[in-house]
Formats: sequence, structure tokens, C-alpha cells
Amino acid sequence: MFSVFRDLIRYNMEFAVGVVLVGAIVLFSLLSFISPVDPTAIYTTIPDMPPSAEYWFGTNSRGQDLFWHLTFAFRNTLFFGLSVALLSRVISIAVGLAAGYLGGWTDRVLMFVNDIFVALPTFPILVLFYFVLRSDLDMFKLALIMACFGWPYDARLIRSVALGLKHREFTRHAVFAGMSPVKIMFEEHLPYVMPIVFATAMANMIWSIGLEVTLAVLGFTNINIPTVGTALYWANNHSAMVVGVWWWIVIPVVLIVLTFLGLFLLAVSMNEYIDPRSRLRRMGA
Amino acid sequence: MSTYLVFALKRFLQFLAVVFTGVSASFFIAHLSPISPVETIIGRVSGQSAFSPEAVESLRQTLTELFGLNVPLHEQYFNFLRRFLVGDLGPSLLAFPTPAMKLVGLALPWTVGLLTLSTILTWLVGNILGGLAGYYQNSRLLKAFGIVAIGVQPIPYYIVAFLMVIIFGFLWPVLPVSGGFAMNVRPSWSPEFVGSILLHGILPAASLVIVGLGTWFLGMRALVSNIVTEDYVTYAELAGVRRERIVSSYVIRNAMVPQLTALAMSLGGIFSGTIITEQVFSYPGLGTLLVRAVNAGDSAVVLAVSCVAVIAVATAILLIDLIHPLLDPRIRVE
Amino acid sequence: MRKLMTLLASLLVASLAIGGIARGQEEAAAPPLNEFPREETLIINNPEPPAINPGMFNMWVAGNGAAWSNGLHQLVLDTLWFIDPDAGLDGALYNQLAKERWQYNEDFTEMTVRLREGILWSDGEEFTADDVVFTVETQMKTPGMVWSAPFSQYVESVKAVDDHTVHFTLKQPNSRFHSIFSVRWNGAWIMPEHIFSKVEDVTAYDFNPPVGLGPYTLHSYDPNGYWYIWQKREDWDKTALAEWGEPGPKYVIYRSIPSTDTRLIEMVNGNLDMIHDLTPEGMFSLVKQSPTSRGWFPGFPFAHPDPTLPMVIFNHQNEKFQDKRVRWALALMLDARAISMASYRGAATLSAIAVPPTGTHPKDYHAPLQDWLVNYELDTGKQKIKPYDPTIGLQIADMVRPQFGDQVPTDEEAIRTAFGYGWWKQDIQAATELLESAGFTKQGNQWMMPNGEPFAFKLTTFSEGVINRMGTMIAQQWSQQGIQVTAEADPEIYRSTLPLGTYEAATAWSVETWGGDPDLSFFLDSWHSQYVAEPGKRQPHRNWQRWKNPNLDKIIEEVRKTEFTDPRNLELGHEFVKLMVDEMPVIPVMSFNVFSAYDTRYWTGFPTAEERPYANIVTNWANSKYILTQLKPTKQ
Amino acid sequence: MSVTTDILTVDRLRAYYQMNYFGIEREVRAVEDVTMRVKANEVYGIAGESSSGKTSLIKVLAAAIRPPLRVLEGSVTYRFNGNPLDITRAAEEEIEAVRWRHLSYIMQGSMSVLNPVRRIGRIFEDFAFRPMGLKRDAFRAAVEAHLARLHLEPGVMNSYPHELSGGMRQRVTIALATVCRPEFIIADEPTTALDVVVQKDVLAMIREVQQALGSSVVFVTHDMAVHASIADRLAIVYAGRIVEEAPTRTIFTAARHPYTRHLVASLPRIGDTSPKPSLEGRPPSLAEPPPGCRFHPRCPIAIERCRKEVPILEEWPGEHRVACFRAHEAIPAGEILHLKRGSLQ
Repeated sequence: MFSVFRDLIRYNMEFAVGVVLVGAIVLFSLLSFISPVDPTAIYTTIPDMPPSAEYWFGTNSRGQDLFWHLTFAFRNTLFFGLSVALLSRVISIAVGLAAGYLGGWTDRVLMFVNDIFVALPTFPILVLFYFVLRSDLDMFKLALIMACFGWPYDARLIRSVALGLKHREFTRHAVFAGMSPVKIMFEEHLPYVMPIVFATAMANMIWSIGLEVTLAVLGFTNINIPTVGTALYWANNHSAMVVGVWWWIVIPVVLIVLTFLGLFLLAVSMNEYIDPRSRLRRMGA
Repeated sequence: MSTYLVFALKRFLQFLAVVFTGVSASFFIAHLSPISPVETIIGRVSGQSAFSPEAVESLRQTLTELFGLNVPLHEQYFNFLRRFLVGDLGPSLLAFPTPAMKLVGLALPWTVGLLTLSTILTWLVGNILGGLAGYYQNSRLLKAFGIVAIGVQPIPYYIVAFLMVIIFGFLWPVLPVSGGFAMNVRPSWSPEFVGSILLHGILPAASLVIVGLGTWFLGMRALVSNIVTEDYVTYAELAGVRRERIVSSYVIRNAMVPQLTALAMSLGGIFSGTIITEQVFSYPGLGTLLVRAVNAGDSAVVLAVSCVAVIAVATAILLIDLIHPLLDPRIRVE
Repeated sequence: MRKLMTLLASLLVASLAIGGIARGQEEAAAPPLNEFPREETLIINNPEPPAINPGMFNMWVAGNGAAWSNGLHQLVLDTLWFIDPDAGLDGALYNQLAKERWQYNEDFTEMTVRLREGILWSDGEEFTADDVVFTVETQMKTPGMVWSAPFSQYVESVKAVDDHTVHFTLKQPNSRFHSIFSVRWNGAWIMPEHIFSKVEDVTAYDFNPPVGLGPYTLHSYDPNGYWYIWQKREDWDKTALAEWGEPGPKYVIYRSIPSTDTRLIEMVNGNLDMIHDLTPEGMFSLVKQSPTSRGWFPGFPFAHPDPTLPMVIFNHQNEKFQDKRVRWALALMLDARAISMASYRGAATLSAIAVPPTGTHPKDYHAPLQDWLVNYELDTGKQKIKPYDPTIGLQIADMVRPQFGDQVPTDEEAIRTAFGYGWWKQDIQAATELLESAGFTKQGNQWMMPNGEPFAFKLTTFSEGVINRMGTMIAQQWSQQGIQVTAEADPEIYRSTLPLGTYEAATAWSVETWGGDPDLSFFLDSWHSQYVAEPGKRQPHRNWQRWKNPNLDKIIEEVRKTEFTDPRNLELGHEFVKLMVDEMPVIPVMSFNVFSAYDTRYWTGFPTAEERPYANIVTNWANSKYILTQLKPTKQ
Repeated sequence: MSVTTDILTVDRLRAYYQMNYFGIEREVRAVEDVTMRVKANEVYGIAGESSSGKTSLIKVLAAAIRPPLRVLEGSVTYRFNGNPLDITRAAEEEIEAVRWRHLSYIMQGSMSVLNPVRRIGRIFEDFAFRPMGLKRDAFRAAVEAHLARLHLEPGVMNSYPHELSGGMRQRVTIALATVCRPEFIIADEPTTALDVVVQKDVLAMIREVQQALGSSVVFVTHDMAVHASIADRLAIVYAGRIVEEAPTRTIFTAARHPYTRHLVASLPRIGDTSPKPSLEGRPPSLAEPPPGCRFHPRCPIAIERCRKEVPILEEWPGEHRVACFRAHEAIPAGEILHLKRGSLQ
């Protein structure tokens, strides 16, 4: 396992860059654990200082050292994005495989529920949760709620793959061998849908983090929790862009872009490692 | 034929069930809000002038009765269902007694117009570029575009929209940054009005296209780069079938099945508006209405917008299900 | 082929959409295209979000979605008196539709009003006493109208004595009845009897186009509620405003621009003459980028102080805040300079007393009480201290001078006006002594309450803007002193949290005054203990702290029996201020400063803080109409 | 057209996959020093296990040379209407000009080679309308006539691929490949996925069409039984090289190469109940082929020389070519099995 990793690093530029980017962001967010600064405290430094040797990322108009503040913001945002992705993957795998493999009434009921979740307007519901929970709305609860809305499309996708797998030879063998449906789904079919799961996970993270930013910018999240969204909320609240405190907006945006670029490169190179065909494909045509 | 009819009927029943459940869920969600429309109005009214506590209390009672909020929730629910069946979603509580649907109707054309156009534009451009990038995988230009698309995708939409305002409204003020049309034209079928609408739509639409493009592009590229390795494409190439024919009838045609499905879903999804677009560009539409209604506890308008959205998405799902067998001959009608 | 179909389909949808928009406008007759020459047009920012019911102008009905501050109540409607929050063109008290002041009888059970003659409605009908009588009677018999409740509560009967005299008989003595018809930023507007008497259901009537007594009429409006265009009446001289001069602009446009950054951009681009509010940072940036733009003050702190008083409100039904020594200790833990810097970047006008430092109040309250405050002694249990620091404003001015240079006033008097007369000095020692004498103990860096539990509470605050910043800073300062205070942002603070008392402490305001008059009845009457709700019940406006005090009741009861213009009111006001200092039921911090801006590129004659503070430049106040009479186009 | 004319001449062909795999240069020697000729009007079979390089060889023959597959050496020359065309060097337009009209291809896997969302009739138009150069009506008639020859109703033209049975689909692909009456047809495992009855049908049909058109067919399959029933001549491919080539009868009766003999021996025969021998070990990796004779690690009769030298393809009487150092020794098939067991430890 380690040697695979070493080889990938050594020989695959994309993997190496991806590891460096994601690693750097993760390390950056982990720095929050040794931060000398309380992220909720304001006016602890001179406000509006541009990036410099003393303040690497500058300071914002609330008198916070942006470097340390963003370590917390990224920790929370990454945790949030990963939680939503993970939870919604679990739901979509379970629903998708069950609906696809079991079929019949199970399929019909699950897809009916699925359609309802697709049809329900997410935004008012999320805002409502905010109004009800207010400052009890921490990142995990928000992730839990969003996970409830992040699964239906992908469950449909997984279902369509599972439908195809159902008629494949190996499924019949497994049935004859007396494997239980649950075992078939999770031992035989799951590996086939994993590429979809990984591919949709990233899209899901972009979606959930984007929605968090939207809610935060409108003031519908707990704005005392430092996240990328609340960082932008406060920047907006202090007219950062028109005033010229550009680093307050540019730095978190650049970091988030780098995060996803890194994740994308990792996903692409891992995919190539798992499936060398795609490599050949890219050299071909 | 008749199997298709039975299939369509089944699907339609499911559509009705989804609409009913979705709308009911929306009703309870809208009414669970802790925000009281009565208090919103009292706050607004009594903040204006020196109001005595007694006066406020009597106003509160009047409004509560007027809005029908003095009956239990389940009764309100049945009243709502009864009215919903005849297409009446009741009066808005923020603009009492104006029907909530009238407010929705005012905002809807803007949202639908802007979003339909930008969604279709995004879809077309994203799919064409993505298809080309999937087919001509060694094109430098398309590769570069792919990297840009990956980079742009995670930028929060708010930032993109806001940057458009800053760039084209502030640094280089050439385009209108707010409103749906200029103040010196009047709604009519005149070229001035249409031109003004288009001019005011450029920035909001452009911001939507920029953020949406990458998703379609990457999706289509992945689809196409899978399809070009399919045997039927290789075979057609070996047979010397014309390249344009291969691209259009073999590659694109096969990629269209999922992409058209996704387009239908996106179009179904536009009926809840784009809150940030409307906020940033002061653009009229459902998003602003929804945010204001949520903020003011106007459950009738929240419900009206939600119902429109639920019906739109359910319709999109229904259409997809109905059209799918036609798009993809392999899908058998159950 | 398929692409063609898609294209056709999208064109179809687009044309349907445009068609829908075109139909959305109700007056379908295609009016001619209009130009609005900049030298004839004033463009004002309406701070409200776009009108939710754009074609609704019947603002007498509560909750029908009619927009008010879109120009309707500034330019079209009118009523008897105006009380300006600032100095006024000729004193803060304007006789508008009334020819002279109100006249009460001995025991305040009757009020007589003499109306101006020769005033015409915008449709040419004459304004008479019948309009006033109709306004009152209609609202009394139609619950759910905006002034129904107060009219029903106070008015026994109303009569037109003659065409220009109205006589009210009141149900109980009320020396402040006239205030219903006195506009601070809004008041009971007079309805056109000749229009509404023909309407079957007043509450369903849209009053479109509106017929008013002001010098402007509706020209056109955005069917989506973002803008309203008003046009000057030919017969503007037949309105009450004519007394103060001819309004300058031929057209006035009110625009809703929700994003403060866009407001700034539009003003820099010359598309906006008056902005209601910006962020402090936006204001500083605006004056840098646009040399013709400015705020209320010519330099720092720019903002206009509203006659409202942001403060820390303690919930007096919460046992943590029963002891005034605790409240005082909390006040003395605060560093006003840091709060001012954090909330307003130093652009705050501080006030240690429970009267906003704005309008005519500094002259009536802050200046006269300055000596009393300087000499005020507080017994901490161990020592007597003089907690007041009259130099705080000067210190803040010095703090911001490096950044803003000569934009910061140097004259001591100007600094007082801009930064406030002073505030309590941060005195941790005194606060410690006060808490200890109240039975609190300190364990490590944590204060423990007499019952042994840690002293901790939530500070509810706004979800954005300067008040949020103020709340965050105050919570932080208390936390640093060993009291666990977390700031909770709450968009529902005024609608549910304060009225329901579901908070421990909050930053908001429960003091709001006329601004241009020393009379405090505007908020004070509602502070009487008779209105304090039981815990869990809804508290009526404005005594959010639910504080009861017999001496307070005594003051209020005397105000009720004192005529509005009686100088005794000012003495009572002083008594109130002193009581508030003694008890510290709330901690007043500063006025609510609004970063209103205007641009002199196209128009001059706006009010200024330094020379002509004749009106409030905050655009959604109805009294901003007086500004129009002073405006002259700048020759470009 | 003379019966003895070679329509295809492959000369010392070397084609490798060359790729930069995770930064490592890799080379897969898929086709190594292949020389062969296909005569007009004959069915030339190519047999070999999977990943023996036969698919790569086919790709080169079909002019489907795409990176990472590259021709390093040698030539592949077709002679249509007497004009030689070396497809390893020809311009793309020259190759395009012969495709389908002269050189067609029946691809492996009849399900996946037909565009699932296109009706059969449209696929015929895509593939054959241009090369046939007929008017639309005439074209349609020609296609229908051709389909009839393959016992297909004209109605299939309106069907989608998934609506046909496996056998019908395969017949459609054969019809598709032969409708232009090409001189040369490459058939890659056309019968693999079919059940035995259908398989027989299809084989008969290929034979029939081939004879009717007078085309040459290169027929690739791993199934020796199929070869037995259709091929005129047969080449056995092992690890990228031809190890033996002879008329079909010779291969089955007088094979000289131990690998060929093994393949023949493992064919089931009626009445034979003895256990079928299986070859130990796996085909070698083409990325790192063993030195010497590539078969030697699995060869039951390998000698020292086999490990060092590469045996060349030697001409034997009767159009027979063999690449084995021990081809001259007469070793019965049974012994091969025996010896192999003995050499196991």
C-alpha cells in the first residue's frame, strides 16, 4: 500500500500535486488546533492590514488575523463538506442499491420517497431549521440536514447502475450460491458503484459548501462559527470588496479553489490507477 | 401503444402522489416557522408612531383573526387542501389580502425567463465544449478550458456574481448592475423594452452561465470520453463513417440521454428562483420574494413558492419518465 | 434539428416570459418613453427591500404590503404636524396641515385643531375638516387599519366644527393625543374622504394611483417594486409644503437597492443622489472615491445620529440582573473606546445617559447634565468613585485621527457633537468591588454568582451591522473579565425575542425619542409598570427590559398630565435620566448612527451637521420632504 | 482475379504498445516479426489464446493503428485492383478510400458494435451509403437484397439493435461488413458469444457470403473447432509471434509445433472420455517476454537452446511453416502431455 503511494507520488505529477494541495489545506486547517487566537474574538489586531510578513493573510476589518481565522474556517468547512458527502453517500448507496437490486415495491416506494426529496424546495427548509435552531445550529447539525437533501440524485444514478448489475452473470452465481440480498448488494455490487460514489462525492461537496456559503451570505447560518461562508458574510458586511480589503475575499476563495483542484487531481489520478484504461484513452484518439 | 398508456397513467398517478406529499410537507414546513406574520406587521406599524400597549394588543387580535391563524393547525391544513384543489393558495399575509399566487405571478416571468435562457445557454455551450473536449482529448485549448472549469466550479456563486458587479458596474461601468429594465422604458412589446430587459439580463445571466458551465462541461466530457471507447464508435470509425456523423449520431446522441434528463431536472429546479442572483443584481424574481416571505413569516407566500417548485420538479420528473423510453430505445416500458 | 427545436423552445419560453412581464403592468396603455433629465430629477435610495405588493398604495391598512418609504409618505401624503428629529427649517415643530398648535382643554379630554385653508388634493378637490373626521372615524370602525387601535382607544368622538376646524373628544385625559398626528418619521396620514367614501371595502382598496396632499404625484412605478417615480404637481403651491418653498426637483425617483455595495457603486456612477445607509467602511470609501459625496458630518464620523439609543438591555425578570450593583459592575467593565472602534470604527456618538445624543437633545440633556455626571459618585461597597469620564470622545477622536487626518474635528465642541459628551471609564477594580459586595466571588478567571454557579449568560444581538459588532465586542469584553458571555446573532430580535422576553441580555434599544423636542413621551409612556407583562407573556413595545420602578411610574404619571410644550417636561426628563443612572436598568451606549450620504453633483442645498442641520438626511423619514424645498440644481 | 494472387502481404511486422505509464516508459511487444500472406478467395484463420497479441495484429491489419499502438517495423500491404497499398505508411485519405469498399471488418461482440440508439437501416446508411455510391432507392434495394441473402427480413432495417436476438444481430453485423462486397474481410471472434446452433448458422453464412463475393477473410478466434470448420489455412499465434502456419487439415493432422499440438489435443472428440490436458502456467507478459522461444517456459519439450535463441519460422513442404527447434523430431502428442507432467517439479 505504501509503495503504491510512493510510486504514485514519484511518477504521477497529478497525484503529487493533488497530494500537496490537499495535504497543505488539511495541514492548514489542522493548525487551528494550535492557534494562538480565539476565532470569535474581534479587534485583537489592527484591522485592514494587507498581507505582510507579520500577517501572512492580512487582517480583516474585524481586527482578526486572517491566517488563524481561516484555519478555523477551513477546518469547519472541510469537516462540514466531508460530513455531508459521507452521510449522503451512505444514504444514496443504501437506497440506490436496494431499489436497483430488490426492485418491485421496494423500488417503487424508495423512488417515490426519492422524488419527494427531489421536489421539496431545499432553501426554505434550511432557513426554517436555522430559525428554529438558531445558535444551536452547529456544523454537524447543518451537515446532517443537508445530507438529507444531498442524496436523491445520486441514489437514482446508483440505482440505474445496480439495475444493470442485477442481470449480470455474477449476480446470478451469487444468488445460486445462496448469498443474502444484503450481502450481494454490499459485497458484489458495491465495488461497481464506488467510482460513481467517488465522482459524486466531490460534486456533492461543491454543492454543500456552495449552499453553506449562500446561507451564510444571507445570514441564515450561525454566523459566530468561522466557516468560509461566514468569512464571506462578514467581508460583505464590511463592504470588503468596494473598500479594497480584497484579501478578505480573495484568500479564502483561492484556498477553496485550490482545495477542490487538489481533490479533483487526486480523484483523477486515483481513478487512473484503479482503471488504467482511462490513461490509455487519454493518450489515444 | 396501450402498454405505453398504462405506463403513462401509472407515472401520472405517481406524479400526483409526489405533488400531494410534497405540497403537504411544504405546508407543515411553512407553518412550523417560529416567525409570526402578525408580529411582523405589528412591529412595522407600531414602530412608526407612539402606540400604546393596548392599541398594539387590539391590532394583534384583529390580524390574527383576519389571517385565520386562530384555528388549529390541522384545520388550517384541511382548509388549505380544499383551496389548493381549486388552485387557490390563499391570501398573502405580507400583502393581505392580495392572493399569494398573484405575487408569485409577478415574480415568476423574470425568474423563468432569466433562468430558462441561462440554463439552456449554459447547457448548450457546456455540452458542445464538453463533447468536443471528450472527443478531441488532445486539444490544448479544450484541456486548458477543462482546468479553468475545474477551478471556477468551487468558487462560491456569490463571489462570481459580486465580481461581475464590481467589474462591469464599478471598475468599468458599462452594464447595468441592478434592476430588470431601465426606469425610462415601460413594459410593452416595444424594442426598447425588450432591449432593456436583455441589457439588464446580461450580467445576471453571465454570472449564472459562468458557474454552471463547468458542471455541464465536465459531465459531458466524462460521458463522451467514455462513449468514444465504446465499440460502436470504434467500429464506425473503422468503417470510415464520416466524422461529423460519428460525432453527432454516435457520440453526442448517446450522451444526450443523461444530459437531457439532467437538463429537464435543472429546468424543473429553476422555480424556486436564484436568491443570490436576485440579491446581488437587484433582479426581480421568486428568490427575493421567497427570502422576504420566509423572513416575515408569510407562510402563504412561502407555501405558494414551494408549491410551484414542487409541481415544477414533479412535472420534470414525470416528463423525464415519459420521454425517456423515446430518447433511449433500450428502456422498456414496464 | 434537435438543436433547432431547443432553440425554438427557449425562444418561446423567453417570449412568454417577456410577455408575462409586459402583462404584469396593470395600466396597459403603452405610455410614451420618458427621459428624466438629471438636472430635473432627484434619485433617492429607498432602504426598504423592493415592494412586495408594488401596486398597493393604501397604506392605512395594516399588512397589505403597501410600501411606505418609497416616496408615498414622504412626498404624497400629509398630516397635521411634523416634529423634526433635527433643528427644522424654523424650529423642529412644523404646523403642516394644521394652521397652528393643538389646543387641549384644561384636563386634556378635548383637542381642537384649526386647519390650513386653500389646500388642494392632487385631484383638485379641496382639503377640509371632513377629511380629518373621515380618517379618524373610518379607522375607528375598521379594525386592522394602521391607526384603528389608537383611535379607538383614545377617541370618544370627532366632529368638524366648520370646514377648517376639527374637534376631538377623548375617552380619557391624554396630553399627548396630538402625537398620533405628529410625524416623527411617520404619523397618522389624512385620507381623501372624497375617494375612500366611495370605496366599498376600504381594506381591499389599492388606492392606485394615490391622491395626496403633498406636492408630488405618482408618475410611474416598477411592477416589481424596485422603483417609484414621482412628479411635481403643477399646483404644488396649493399644498402645505409650499410654505417652506418650491420643491426643486421635477421628478423624484425612489429606488430599492438591497445591496449596500451597489448603492455605493450607483452613487459613484452618478445614478443616485441620496443613500439611506452604508456600512461604516463603505462610507469611508465613498467619500474617498467621490469628491462630491458626503455624509451628515463634513468629515469623520460622517454618520447621522438617529434619535434611537443602542444599549445593553437586561431582562429584569431574569434573576441574574436583579441587583443594580451587578448591572453597574457590568457597565464599568466596558471600554467604550473599544466598543466605538469595533462597531463604528470610531464613528459612534456615545451617550452615558438614557437619551440619544442627537437632534436637540445634547443642548437639552447632555450639556446641562455634564457637570452632574462628572461629579456623580458611586459607592462600590469599599470606596466611592466618580465613574464618569468626559474625555472619552476626545480620546476616540485622537485614536481615529492617524487614519482620517484633518477629516476629524479638532474643536472640542465639534468633537462633543460628533463623538459624544463622555462615558463611563472602564474601572475593573470598581467592578470587582461591586460584584464582591453583591456576593459574587472570583474563582480563577471566572466570576461565580452568589448561588455558586458560574456567572454566564447569552447576549442576544442583531445578525448584522454595527449593533452586531457592538454586541460581539461587549460580550468579548465581559468574557475577558471572567463572565462567560456569548453573543448570539438573532434576526428575530425585535419581532419575537425582545417581546417574548426569551433573552438574558441583549443589545438593541428601548429608548427612542422625537429628537427635535425634549419631550420623552415617545417611548417613556410605555415604560410604566402597568404594562409590564408576566414572564412568558408578550411584552408590548418598548419596555423590553420589563423594568419596574415606582419613581419611574411617578415621572410617567406626571408627564401624562403635563402639556407637550410645558418646560416642566424637560425637568421630568432630567429626573428620568438621573434615575436611570442610579439604577442602571439598561446600559446606554450610543446613538444609532446611520451612514446616510448624499451627492452634490446634481443638487445642492442638502442639510449639513455643521451649518444647516435643518432636516434628517435619512431618506425613509417622512420629514425628508423638507429637504426638497431647499434643493437647487447644480449647473453642470 | 487469379486464385494465386496474394491480396495481403505482411512482412516482418513489429507493432508495440508504447506508453508512458505513471511516468514509467513501458513497452508491450504485442506483434513481433510477423510475416504472412493471405490469398484471394481464401479464409485465413488466426488462432491463439487471449492476450496472445492476435487482437493487436488484427488492429494493424484493419488499419486501426492508434497510439499507444505503433508499428515499429515491417509493412502491411494490400493489393486491391492490383494497386499495392501499405497501410502502415499510407495517408489517412488513401486508407479511408479503401475502407468498407475493399476492406471491412466484423468486430467482436455483436451487441456493442451497433449504436444502441440508431435503427439498423440508419446504421447501414452511415456505413455503406457513401462507399456504395448508389441512389437512395437503389441503395435500399441493394441492402434489402443483401439482408435476404443472410436470411434477414427487410423489417430489421426499422429495428433497434437491442430488439434483435443475438444471432440476428450477428447476421446484421455480417451483412453490414459485407454489403459493399469488399475483397477483404477481417472477422474478429464473430461467433464467440453465440450458442452452438446459432454459431453453426453464422459460420455457414460467412462461408456462403465469402464464396458468393469471392472475398478473402481473415478469421480470428481462439476456438480451434471453429477454425476446423471454416479456415482454409490457419496461423497459430503465441505471445505475439506466429509459431506455425499451414493449411487447416495439416494443422489438425500433422502439426509440428508443441503449442499447436497441445491446442489440437485439447479439442474434445466424440467418444473421448480421457481428461483433457491443460497447459501449465500462463501466457507470458508481452511487456517482458521471456528470452529465446517465447513458449519455452511452458513447453514440455524445451531444450537449452530454446531458452537462448529465437526459432525462426521455417518453411516446410505443403505451405507449412513452423518456428520450433525440435520440429524435426517426431514426438507423439501423448508424450507431450507425459513429458510436461514430468518436467513439472
